[in-house]
Amino acid sequence: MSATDSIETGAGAVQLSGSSTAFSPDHPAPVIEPPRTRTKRTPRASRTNFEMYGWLFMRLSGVVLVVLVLGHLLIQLVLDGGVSKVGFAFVAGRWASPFWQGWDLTMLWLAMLHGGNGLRTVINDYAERPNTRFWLKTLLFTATAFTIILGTLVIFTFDPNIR
Amino acid sequence: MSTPTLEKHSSALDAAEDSASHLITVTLRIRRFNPEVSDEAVWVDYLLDIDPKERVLDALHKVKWEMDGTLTFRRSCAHGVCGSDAMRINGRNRLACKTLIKDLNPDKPITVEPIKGLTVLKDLIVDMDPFFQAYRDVMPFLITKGNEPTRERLQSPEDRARFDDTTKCILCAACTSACPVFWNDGQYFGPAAIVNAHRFIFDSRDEGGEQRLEILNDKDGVWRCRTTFNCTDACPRGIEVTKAIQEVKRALITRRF
Amino acid sequence: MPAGTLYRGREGMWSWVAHRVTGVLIFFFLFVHVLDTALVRVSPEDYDKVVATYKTPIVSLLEYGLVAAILFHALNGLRVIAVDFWSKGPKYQKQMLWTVVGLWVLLMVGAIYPVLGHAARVLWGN
Amino acid sequence: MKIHKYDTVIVGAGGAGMRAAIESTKRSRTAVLTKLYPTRSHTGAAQGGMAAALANVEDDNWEWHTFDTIKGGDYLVDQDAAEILAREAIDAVLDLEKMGLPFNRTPDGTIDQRRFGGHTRNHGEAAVRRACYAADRTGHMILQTLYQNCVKEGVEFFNEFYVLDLLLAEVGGEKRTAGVVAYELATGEIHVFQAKAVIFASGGTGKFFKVTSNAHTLTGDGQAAAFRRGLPLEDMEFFQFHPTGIWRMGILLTEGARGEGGILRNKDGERFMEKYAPVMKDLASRDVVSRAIYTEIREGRGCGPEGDHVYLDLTHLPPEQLDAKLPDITEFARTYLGIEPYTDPIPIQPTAHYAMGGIPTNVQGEVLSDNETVVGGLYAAGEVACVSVHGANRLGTNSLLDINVFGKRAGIAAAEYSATTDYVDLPENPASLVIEQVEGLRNSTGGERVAELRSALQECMDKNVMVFRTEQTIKEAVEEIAHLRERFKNVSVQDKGRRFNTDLLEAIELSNLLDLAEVMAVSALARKESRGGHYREDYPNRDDVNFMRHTMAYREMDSVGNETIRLDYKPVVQTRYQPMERKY
Ligand SMILES: Cc1cc2nc3c(=O)[nH]c(=O)nc-3n(C[C@H](O)[C@H](O)[C@H](O)COP(=O)(O)OP(=O)(O)OC[C@H]3O[C@@H](n4cnc5c(N)ncnc54)[C@H](O)[C@@H]3O)c2cc1C
Ligand code: HEM
Ligand code: SF4
Ligand code: F3S
Ligand code: FES
Repeated sequence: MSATDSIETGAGAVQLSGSSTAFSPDHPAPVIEPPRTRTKRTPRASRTNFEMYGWLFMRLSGVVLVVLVLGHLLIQLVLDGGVSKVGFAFVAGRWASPFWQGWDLTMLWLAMLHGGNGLRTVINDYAERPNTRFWLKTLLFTATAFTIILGTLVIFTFDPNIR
Repeated sequence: MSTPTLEKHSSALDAAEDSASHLITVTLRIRRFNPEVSDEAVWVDYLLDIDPKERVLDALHKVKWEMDGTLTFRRSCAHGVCGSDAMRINGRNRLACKTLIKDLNPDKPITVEPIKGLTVLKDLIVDMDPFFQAYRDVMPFLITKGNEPTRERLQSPEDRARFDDTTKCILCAACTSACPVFWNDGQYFGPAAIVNAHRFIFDSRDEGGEQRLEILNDKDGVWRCRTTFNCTDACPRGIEVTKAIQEVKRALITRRF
Repeated sequence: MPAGTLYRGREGMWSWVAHRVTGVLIFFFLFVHVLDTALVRVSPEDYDKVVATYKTPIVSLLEYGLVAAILFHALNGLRVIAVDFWSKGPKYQKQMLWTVVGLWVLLMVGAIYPVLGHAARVLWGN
Repeated sequence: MKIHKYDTVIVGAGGAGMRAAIESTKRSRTAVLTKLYPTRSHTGAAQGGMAAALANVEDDNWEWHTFDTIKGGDYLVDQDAAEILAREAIDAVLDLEKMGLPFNRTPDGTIDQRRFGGHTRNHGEAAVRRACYAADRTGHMILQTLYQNCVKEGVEFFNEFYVLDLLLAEVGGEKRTAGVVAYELATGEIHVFQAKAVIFASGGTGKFFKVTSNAHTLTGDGQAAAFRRGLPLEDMEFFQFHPTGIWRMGILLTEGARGEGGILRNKDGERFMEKYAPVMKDLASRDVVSRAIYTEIREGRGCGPEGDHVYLDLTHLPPEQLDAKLPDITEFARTYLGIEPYTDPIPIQPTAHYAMGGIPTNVQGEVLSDNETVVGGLYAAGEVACVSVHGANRLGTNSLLDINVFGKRAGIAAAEYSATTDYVDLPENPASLVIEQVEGLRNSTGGERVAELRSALQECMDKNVMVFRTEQTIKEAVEEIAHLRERFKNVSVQDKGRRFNTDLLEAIELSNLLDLAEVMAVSALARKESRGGHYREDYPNRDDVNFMRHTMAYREMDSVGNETIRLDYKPVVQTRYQPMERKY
């Protein structure tokens, strides 16, 4: 909060002209601008359903993730011994089954795509300049793609006999 | 017909008819900005005596008329139907003419500042052009095909009721400027434009729904809404804004409206 | 933009803020989590070493926080979906939010023992 | 200073201005100047309805509507104009419906209609359902629908431009319009709009009263500008006081509330209107009801500790009906009085509502410079104008009708006029008067404050020229106004800036109000009879022999250079209906 001036009841006229600052009717200060404004020149986006599918995907993946993620947490943290049981052997035991492979793979993909798309929204909301937007999104895309690919490889190429 | 109510006066009526004025002292803390004087916005406190049954607009008038004529704000009707005086009072968007002093906490300073997300031009006045531009962009007018009927187009009371809520909009911008998405990205159409598109999309007489939906399918359209309900909370006309937005989203998915 | 006051949103706005913050948190956790799990491809020893650090009390506390974030995000996500697809959703959004918060508190209390129990045992013995 | 050139310039973007703009934009290059964003205009505050003899729900025809209008106006109505109003009403409503206006509907899907004060079947037999409505937001819907169609037609608006002067020129002995001068609020810049045709649609003057349903911005700028340029103002003594304003605030509670069955009661719970209007009761015309209320109050039957108001009782109506038909006004009662209209009666008092008088026009909307001469290219429509369809008292729902019928007529006539004529040369220094006024105020160092003078004026008007008037009260008003005008010379403003200087504009608005209040008082003083909204206790009867004529007030300079008001009179146009005693 900036300085607070105080004027009491009946403090009389406050003449704002002839102030000591460099501003005057002929040299007004710049008005306070919002980050970006919509003008007649604002380009129209191309008409695709991308945003709609993205939005739908967030809800569908969300519902599936509830089962996958909460199930995952339950197993990892609560059932037989909680986190203390986790170790290489535990992982090896789980990924021996294609069911758990499939579970984790789906979870990985859905969560990353869901989270990645969610972060895209966040970037759209807060990154003000188109440039910043672009670079942040590129970064996000790379990180997401990298994580998904890495995770997928790990699940499929996992070798319980690596030792 | 007899009126049982007139005998037993309710306490609310007694209070309403109490003509004695009970002045209390309140501090109005107003965010002032005048680019002719300074490039910085400052908070200024005004101490005034006022009847708590009066509106914040009356308090602003008291300041302007009795203390500081340079205070600048928009207003016209003074009873919540013209949409001129949306501003942020104690941190929330409201119409100054529909907010009574007694409904705020008069012990603490009442803060008054311009609505967010639109350029502040002076004191409480913001640039409304981007707001109206978004409104115009959704084609807010009846679109029909074929010959005009000689008399009125028929519409059943049920069909009329379908879009009643969104016809109440007074374009005050309280909703749009309460929307966190809009604060950060003025490109977003904002709830008010969607409300006005809804008003026509769900009007049984209108045939431009597809086009309007297409416009709102845009990357700056309805999908940016994050259901924060600030718009619904802010709307002085009690429009269920978020509900209207959700109805437009569903209409886009199902293409049924 | 010059300082103004914080917008005093109500339940809807603050639940969204929480949803967004938790979503972003979970995303970054997931990123790290995939990286550490990838260690199983590199060497079991390293993997076990990293996982062992997960078993320290401090990380358990963080884990509890993570569970809190995921649970809130998941429950509130379901609320958002209800607002989106149920025609009465917008009307009952506040009630649904308080239900979400209630459920969340219950579940978090329930999660104290399973998640923090291990840490407690490490710290104070059985 | 900037100069713009348009075929047609419309001043005001309320119902009348935008209805005109829709027609005129199709036919000529048109600019609409408005001191408010169009959707902020006070047409949006209108609640009850818009009259048209559609006969959707009951037998009705436009001739009965004509009769009601003439009788409602206490026979001071120009009957040719009233016929046009009632006849074109039907199309005006249908036009709006086709533009998209969401009227309430009957079960068959046609436009629903309801009762309203003074509208009757078969020349006064019983109340008729003639008002087309959209809940209690009819004006809001009209304003929005017209704005929507302006968007559709691509009407060019200049928002927050205050028109402060009208430019006239003499061409070959004929008075013609050269344009208008406007002040841009955002920058303080002066703009001259050269135009072949100008339509004034700048609304009413209610702000010279304290208790009023009118917006802060209804300050009669249009009337004042025309008057200053030597054009007459017609019937300014006739002002309507609406019976049901929220006590002390003046916020309107529509007559539709009584149309739906609401009842006025005094402190004994008595339905007092039965005494004053045995047939129409609470739905008698507004002047009658307002006087009845004040009579009750004066005779000690008012409600509340001070006995200074009466009740509008809706408690016997089912809550569903209130929610469906009167949602806004019930909310006003909750918001501003904190009472629940389902269970409590609402404290009300008459509120200054509508200016029957204004800039005289003929039925094409052409402005007159005397009893018959037309000013080339100058038009007026809506509350600013006096066609005269409202005579001495406007019927409820006839104004929304007026702005649509005569707005449309003026729009077409002006555009056609500008298509067939050339520009008139601008006078030298076209903006000199405005610059003088603006700079004078900006540089004044006098000690008088606008707000103080304005409240003094409002107090004086409420006290002296409201529902009841006498020679003595009006004289007091005339003196007080003259005194205030003198004090106004010493007025100064605190805000000396250019940007959004509303302080300065409030001063200009006050000067307009002072001018118009004076015209009103002087006109009222001379009318020694009672008719419609003008009630003289010292002359309680209508006097058709001496006063069946319109007042025409002119601003003139006397021999020593002082401004004076000269009164003249104009005959009333009578076609079919002979004046009768007015009973409800
Ligand atoms: C509360 C209320 C309820 C009413 N209810 C009804 C009803 O139910 N039925 C009915 O028939 N009538 C009703 N009336 C009357 C009717 O609404 C008005 O008479 C009518 O709307 C006036 O319309 P208008 O277009 O002439 O003026 P307005 O709508 O007042 O518009 C005036 C326009 O002129 C502009 N303007 C003014 N001065 C200047 C200037 N100097 N420079 C540039 N622009 C200027 C303003 O910006 C505005 O756009 C009601 C009136 C009120 C106050
Ligand atoms: C557990 C089940 C989950 C459900 C039910 C769920 C649901 C949702 C929903 C419905 C949204 C959209 C919100 C909106 O449009 O306003 C969303 C957004 C988001 N989610 Fe999830 N989600 C879940 C898990 C996850 C996970 C695991 C992550 C991280 C990888 C995540 C990260 C995000 C992010 C970053 C957003 C964007 C937030 C925003 O835009 O405000 N979510 N979630
Ligand atoms: S929807 Fe409500 S808040 Fe938004 S502009 Fe319309 S009236 Fe104002
Ligand atoms: S405030 Fe904004 S995010 Fe949606 S619910 Fe309203 S538009
Ligand atoms: S002044 Fe009209 S809405 Fe507040």
